[in-house]
Amino acid sequence: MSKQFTKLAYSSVDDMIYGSCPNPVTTRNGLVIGGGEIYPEVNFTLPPMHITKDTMPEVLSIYQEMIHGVLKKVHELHAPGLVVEFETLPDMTEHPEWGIQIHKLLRDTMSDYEAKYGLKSAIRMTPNDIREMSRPPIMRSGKYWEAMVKTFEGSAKDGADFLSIESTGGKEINDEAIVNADLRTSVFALGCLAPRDMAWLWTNISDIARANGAISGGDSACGFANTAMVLAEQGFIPKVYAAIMRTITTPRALAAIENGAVGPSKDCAYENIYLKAITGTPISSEGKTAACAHFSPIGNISAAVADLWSNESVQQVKLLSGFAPVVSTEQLIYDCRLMNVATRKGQTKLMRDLLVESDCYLDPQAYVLRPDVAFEIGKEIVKTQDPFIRTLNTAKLTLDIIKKAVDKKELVIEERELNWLDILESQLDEIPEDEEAFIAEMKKEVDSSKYNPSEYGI
Amino acid sequence: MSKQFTKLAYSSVDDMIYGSCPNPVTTRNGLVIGGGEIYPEVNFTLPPMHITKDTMPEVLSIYQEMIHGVLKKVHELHAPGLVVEFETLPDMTEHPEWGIQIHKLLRDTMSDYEAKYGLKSAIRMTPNDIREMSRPPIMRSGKYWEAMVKTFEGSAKDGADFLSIESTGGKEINDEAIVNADLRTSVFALGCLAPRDMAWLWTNISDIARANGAISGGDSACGFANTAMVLAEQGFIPKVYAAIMRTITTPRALAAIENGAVGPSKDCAYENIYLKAITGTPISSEGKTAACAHFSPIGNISAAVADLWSNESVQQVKLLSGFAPVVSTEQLIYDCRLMNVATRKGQTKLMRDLLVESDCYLDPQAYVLRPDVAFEIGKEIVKTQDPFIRTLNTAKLTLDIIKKAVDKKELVIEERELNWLDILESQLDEIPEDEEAFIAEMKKEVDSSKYNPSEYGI
Amino acid sequence: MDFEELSLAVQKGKAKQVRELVNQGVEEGISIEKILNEGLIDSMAVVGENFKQNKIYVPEMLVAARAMSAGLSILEPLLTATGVKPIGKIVIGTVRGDLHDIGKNLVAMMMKGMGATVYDLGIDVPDVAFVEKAEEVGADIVCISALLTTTMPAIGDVITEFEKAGVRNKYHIMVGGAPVNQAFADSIGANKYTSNAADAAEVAKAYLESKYSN
Amino acid sequence: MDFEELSLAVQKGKAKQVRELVNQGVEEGISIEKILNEGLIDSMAVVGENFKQNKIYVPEMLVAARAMSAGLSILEPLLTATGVKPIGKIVIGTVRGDLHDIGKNLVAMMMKGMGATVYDLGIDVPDVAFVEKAEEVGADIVCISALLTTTMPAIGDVITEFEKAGVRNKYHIMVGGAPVNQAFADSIGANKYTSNAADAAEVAKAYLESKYSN
Ligand code: B12
Ligand code: B12
Ligand code: SF4
Ligand code: SF4
Ligand SMILES: [Zn+2]
Ligand SMILES: [Zn+2]
Ligand SMILES: [Zn+2]
Repeated sequence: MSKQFTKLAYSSVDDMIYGSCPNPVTTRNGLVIGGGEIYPEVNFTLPPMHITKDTMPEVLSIYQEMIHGVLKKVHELHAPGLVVEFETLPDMTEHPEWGIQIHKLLRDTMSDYEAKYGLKSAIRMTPNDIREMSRPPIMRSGKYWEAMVKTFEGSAKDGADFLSIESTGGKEINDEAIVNADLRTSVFALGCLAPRDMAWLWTNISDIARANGAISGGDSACGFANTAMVLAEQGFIPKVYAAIMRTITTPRALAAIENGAVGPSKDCAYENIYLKAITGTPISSEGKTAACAHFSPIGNISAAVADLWSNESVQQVKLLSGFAPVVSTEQLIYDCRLMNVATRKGQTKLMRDLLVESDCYLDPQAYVLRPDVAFEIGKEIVKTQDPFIRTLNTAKLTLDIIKKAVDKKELVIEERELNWLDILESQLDEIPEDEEAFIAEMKKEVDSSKYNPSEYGI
Repeated sequence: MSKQFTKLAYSSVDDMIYGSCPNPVTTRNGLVIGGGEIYPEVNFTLPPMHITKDTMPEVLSIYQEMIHGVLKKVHELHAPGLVVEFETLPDMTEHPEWGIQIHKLLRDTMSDYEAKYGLKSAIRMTPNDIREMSRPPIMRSGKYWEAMVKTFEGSAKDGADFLSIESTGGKEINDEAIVNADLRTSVFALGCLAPRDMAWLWTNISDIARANGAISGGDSACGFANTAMVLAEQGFIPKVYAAIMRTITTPRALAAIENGAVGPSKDCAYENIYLKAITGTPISSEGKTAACAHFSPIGNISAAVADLWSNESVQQVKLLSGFAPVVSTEQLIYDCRLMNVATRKGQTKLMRDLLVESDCYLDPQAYVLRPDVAFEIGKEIVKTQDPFIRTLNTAKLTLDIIKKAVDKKELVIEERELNWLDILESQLDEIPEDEEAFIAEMKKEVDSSKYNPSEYGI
Repeated sequence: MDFEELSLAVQKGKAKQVRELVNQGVEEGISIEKILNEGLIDSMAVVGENFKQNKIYVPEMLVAARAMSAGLSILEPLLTATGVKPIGKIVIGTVRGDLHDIGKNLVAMMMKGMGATVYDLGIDVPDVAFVEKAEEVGADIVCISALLTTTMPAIGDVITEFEKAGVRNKYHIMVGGAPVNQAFADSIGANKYTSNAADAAEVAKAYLESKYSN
Repeated sequence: MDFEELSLAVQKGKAKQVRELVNQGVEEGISIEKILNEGLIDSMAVVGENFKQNKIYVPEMLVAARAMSAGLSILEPLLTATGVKPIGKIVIGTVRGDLHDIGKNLVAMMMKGMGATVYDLGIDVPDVAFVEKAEEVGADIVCISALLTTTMPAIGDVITEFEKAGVRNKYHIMVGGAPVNQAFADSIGANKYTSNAADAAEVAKAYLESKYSN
């Protein structure tokens, strides 16, 4: 562990705003993330198609079309900066040469636009975590991990600015927990397994970044907390469970920063707000303008302290005006413009608070993203360095915060949610405060064909 | 002419804000447009398909799917109100029974949701103007006009709240003018032909509304000014020409309000800002969140004084999260939430000004939408009641405003635009200040196979 | 045995009580079919309805499903013995290259809830494995799920495997998953598409009923 | 005659001057083909290039096109007399039910600019009219435009008309308009799709050149 966090990065919650942070990150070409302005982060993906050797020329031509469309729009609308995220699809990571080739195409085109029009942009390279293609997942070796390393290295050599991933350590047992709203298993996955994997993983990614001139970006617990959010949105599981899932991904997320990542953290990681409060790194976020990728109850509040503002992902399909990635780009640019103008007029804090007020009373998942709540949770987390205790205490505190808000009638939740406040509380009460004891219990409870404890060193 | 406007509806530009206006409009079920809050206006259309007798069941089921998706989202996100626009496609107006049937499906479903969840919504019925299907168009009689009347009447009887149209009088000669950036012909189309058609048309629509309990909504010069904007966006014609096209549609637009319309005026009519300044009626608008339908340089400023906020139109196609109309709905709701929260915090004026500042210095088409510019233009317009003189003077004033802004370096325009400031000025200088003389000149100049002067009473 | 009690026990997910009540019913000589249909399946239908009406969540439904299974495990040997057929056999899986299974699992669960025997092939299933399993168990319905736009085309490939094997018409093929829509389903010649698990179960039930009604 | 002067006159849209220079060239005995290709068409190509590079707007291009036409009208009778063929014949129109023509007109204009003879059927064109005109004039290329998602399928219907008439393979069919994309173009069996008028003209030129190169 290279860093430890024992206190928050801010002394006052008023200072935590969008577009700037205590530890901004600067790319090779001088784009500063978290240095005062919020920039769009655009992500795009293929329309329905197979990816094979034979279709690779078509794949490349679609990516070419997409990046040109996006950069042209950015230029036309005079946006001051841009981050493009390239998140690979599984086939592209399994065949590292494909992912690397697509990354190079994007990176080079971006450089061309910079040379021609002075358009400053940076690329985030996000190979997907294919370690789970083995079942149970093999986390620290094997062909999948090797392919991932190749992808990271190859793209970093070609000039990738930020290396990122949405890593999945612990997810193999959390998937089933989610549909059962089984907080006990989620605490095991997020408090015991995930931080161990993250520490190992981010030490490796940071080494690769250092060796190749790239920046060690950040992770996202999307496969945990966003999956829960999507299921809650469809009415499948309680929102209060999804809200707790959000906050308890933070100790896991911290492991990246503790082991070399410096940001910007990933867009879909709404736990970023706690991360920013604790570490002061720049973060990416997404909300209403990512509705093309997933609906959410946090469309505005998610922008409140963001340093990059993303659309998450959209396919190359034609809308009435043009292709969807260009549509997203235009929308993100205007969102950022409004926020940056507020900053120029000295109104960042006010704009932040309006974004917060917009959503925070309507859904527990929004409520826990309030900056003051983030501070409260952050303070709890930095009290100890033990990820498991951090996770457990965060869960308890979050439940408490939600209950109080409901009692105060500040937060309205559905009838059928109320019941779950008690169910979740008793789930938490049954977890011992000693990690070793808990691990021992869970090793007995969890289906051992689903995961491999030794891959986590437990 | 039932009304005359000789002064602005506001004494101070500070009072002209979004979400409220001097003359709000209330629907049967008590939804107030312009009464303090801004609401989303959602519009959606078919994916690629033929509309025939045989496909009508499929058409209906797609509309059903769309309206359910939209209303479900509105309910989930606790939006306080909603307007749905149903803009017919040509086949549906040619066969009024189809348009009426679809409208009824939408209207009834909306009523169901109101009964079930208390979700207050209103529908805007916008038959498209098919009079131009005859070439040259027959404006005041014939089968096309009769089909339009049937559509208006039939849907009003079924409970349509607002009747609207994007009427096309004068467009038949303006289409060619646009690609030639021929301001002289545009002044003829918008100053001489269009207002005559509008006066006649809106007298008729307002009569139908009155007779059937509907509200006479408003028009849009979309076929003129938005066509110009889209062509300018593609780099085909100068933006300064498109900016002037915008302002000079106002006298035409006024003809609707002078002859019975009370608002809300149509979303894509960016001239609405001048209309609101002059008449105090509520208006709809669209910007960044309508990027799915057309790109624009006015993504935020267009919201500055809007009473409804629209997505213009989007097809029923699947994005990663769900169907595109639902995506639009979510985005609009969050946009409106933010603006309404600002209002609740007493910050409407500040938010308005941030929206304005966001865009106004980057494009002449945005610059002319500044509220202070709207006031200046509005004041010029109300000096006379003659639509032609209004149009000509507005053109001159707009050119002047843009030139001054460029001189002050407040507004940056492309190199190749500069030249056009002079070309357009000399075009205007050659227009006589006497309508009769001008009409006589233009009757000689304009290809008489393109339009029918007698349909305009000239 | 009190059918209402049994229904409540299923709904509340009380597996132990369900087991007891089913045993009691069998001993009392109530027909196996009646216990199955009016006892277990109808109770689960109530649960499904409550879920559709947003009264409960999936976890509650899963608990109920487990309770129902507990009862079913008592009936199954007896059903075979008395020659009563299950309402139908369903093979389900997520296509090759795709690891998403939450949606597929819900579909499987709902199908079990309506009384079908479900063979779940899991995720990342090779095209031909669908054919092999369907042939092996003599399935009625094959359900194919895909969540990625890049794996969606594999649904078509699975159907092609059925054609190649000359057994396409033996099976009712249902397809689904977030990126799938009716147009795509039509284009690959699937029999049915539904956008959610509840509808999927309903549609499957209707199909099985009409198939076995004569 | 000075070719550079002619080029500038075309570029600046000076129709009168273009006419004078072309006449002068003809009198001086410069070959008709050379005046056409190196004089008019190449000048228009410069205009097209300036447009592509965002140096000028469509109105400037239209003025140039009109100037070029003025010159062309002098050459045309001579071309026919000397047996020089125009570079190709193109039929263009907007499909039935669709009144959008701005994009189609630009395509037509650019095609004229590269020296083709263009037959513009206008808007709201019945399916069969495309076939009739193409057959009548012996076209090389047929260009079909549609701007509405509801009229886009009519492009396919037009192609079907060509098939029905048994003349599909005689023509290179190009399609376009905002809702059209490559996938749709492929699905209806069009020969080419391009997303804008400049590319359309380039692609058409390349096709005609390869067609007549032997
Ligand atoms: C959860 C999730 C994951 C989890 C999956 C966990 C699991 N065990 O399933 C994890 C984290 C592993 C994951 C990984 C990836 N994912 Co994912 N994931 C999601 C997410 C957030 C939710 C999916 C879900 O479970 N929904 C809830 C269920 C209940 O809904 P459902 O699956 O649609 O099922 C319902 C219906 O469709 C229907 N149904 C389903 N199957 C069937 C079958 C039949 C026969 C019928 C009739 C009906 C039916 O009934 C169900 C219940 O009503 C979606 C986002 C979204 N908004 O959907 C992205 C999403 C599907 N994932 C996406 C991506 C890109 C990925 C990754 C490639 C990411 C990456 N770069 O690494 C990997 C791919 C791994 C792989 N090889 O498959 C993208 C797909 C984009 C694209 N181009 O297609 C999505 C859309 C996210 C996004 N917005 O970008 N993902
Ligand atoms: C201008 C316009 C109009 C004008 C048309 C004027 C005219 N004379 O053409 C008017 C006002 C009449 C009009 C009417 C309608 N319109 Co209209 N219109 C537009 C608008 C704003 C711009 C179109 C345009 O001219 N673009 C500029 C040109 C240069 O681009 P282009 O046409 O795409 O052409 C380029 C390429 O596509 C290509 N190309 C074009 N054709 C071809 C052919 C070939 C062979 C090739 C290779 C290339 C090619 O080259 C061109 C140049 O680069 C679009 C919005 C938009 N963003 O596109 C809506 C739009 C097309 N219209 C729309 C609608 C709905 C209508 C109406 C139905 C509205 C109504 N409800 O009444 C009516 C329909 C009337 C009818 N029956 O056709 C919708 C279509 C939605 C849908 N479901 O399909 C759009 C997308 C607007 C929107 N966002 O909702 N419209
Ligand atoms: S759930 Fe969303 S963010 Fe997470 S891995 Fe899947 S697509 Fe990526
Ligand atoms: S140009 Fe836009 S707003 Fe105008 S008629 Fe066409 S679609 Fe409607
Ligand atoms: Zn993500
Ligand atoms: Zn993302
Ligand atoms: Zn509109």
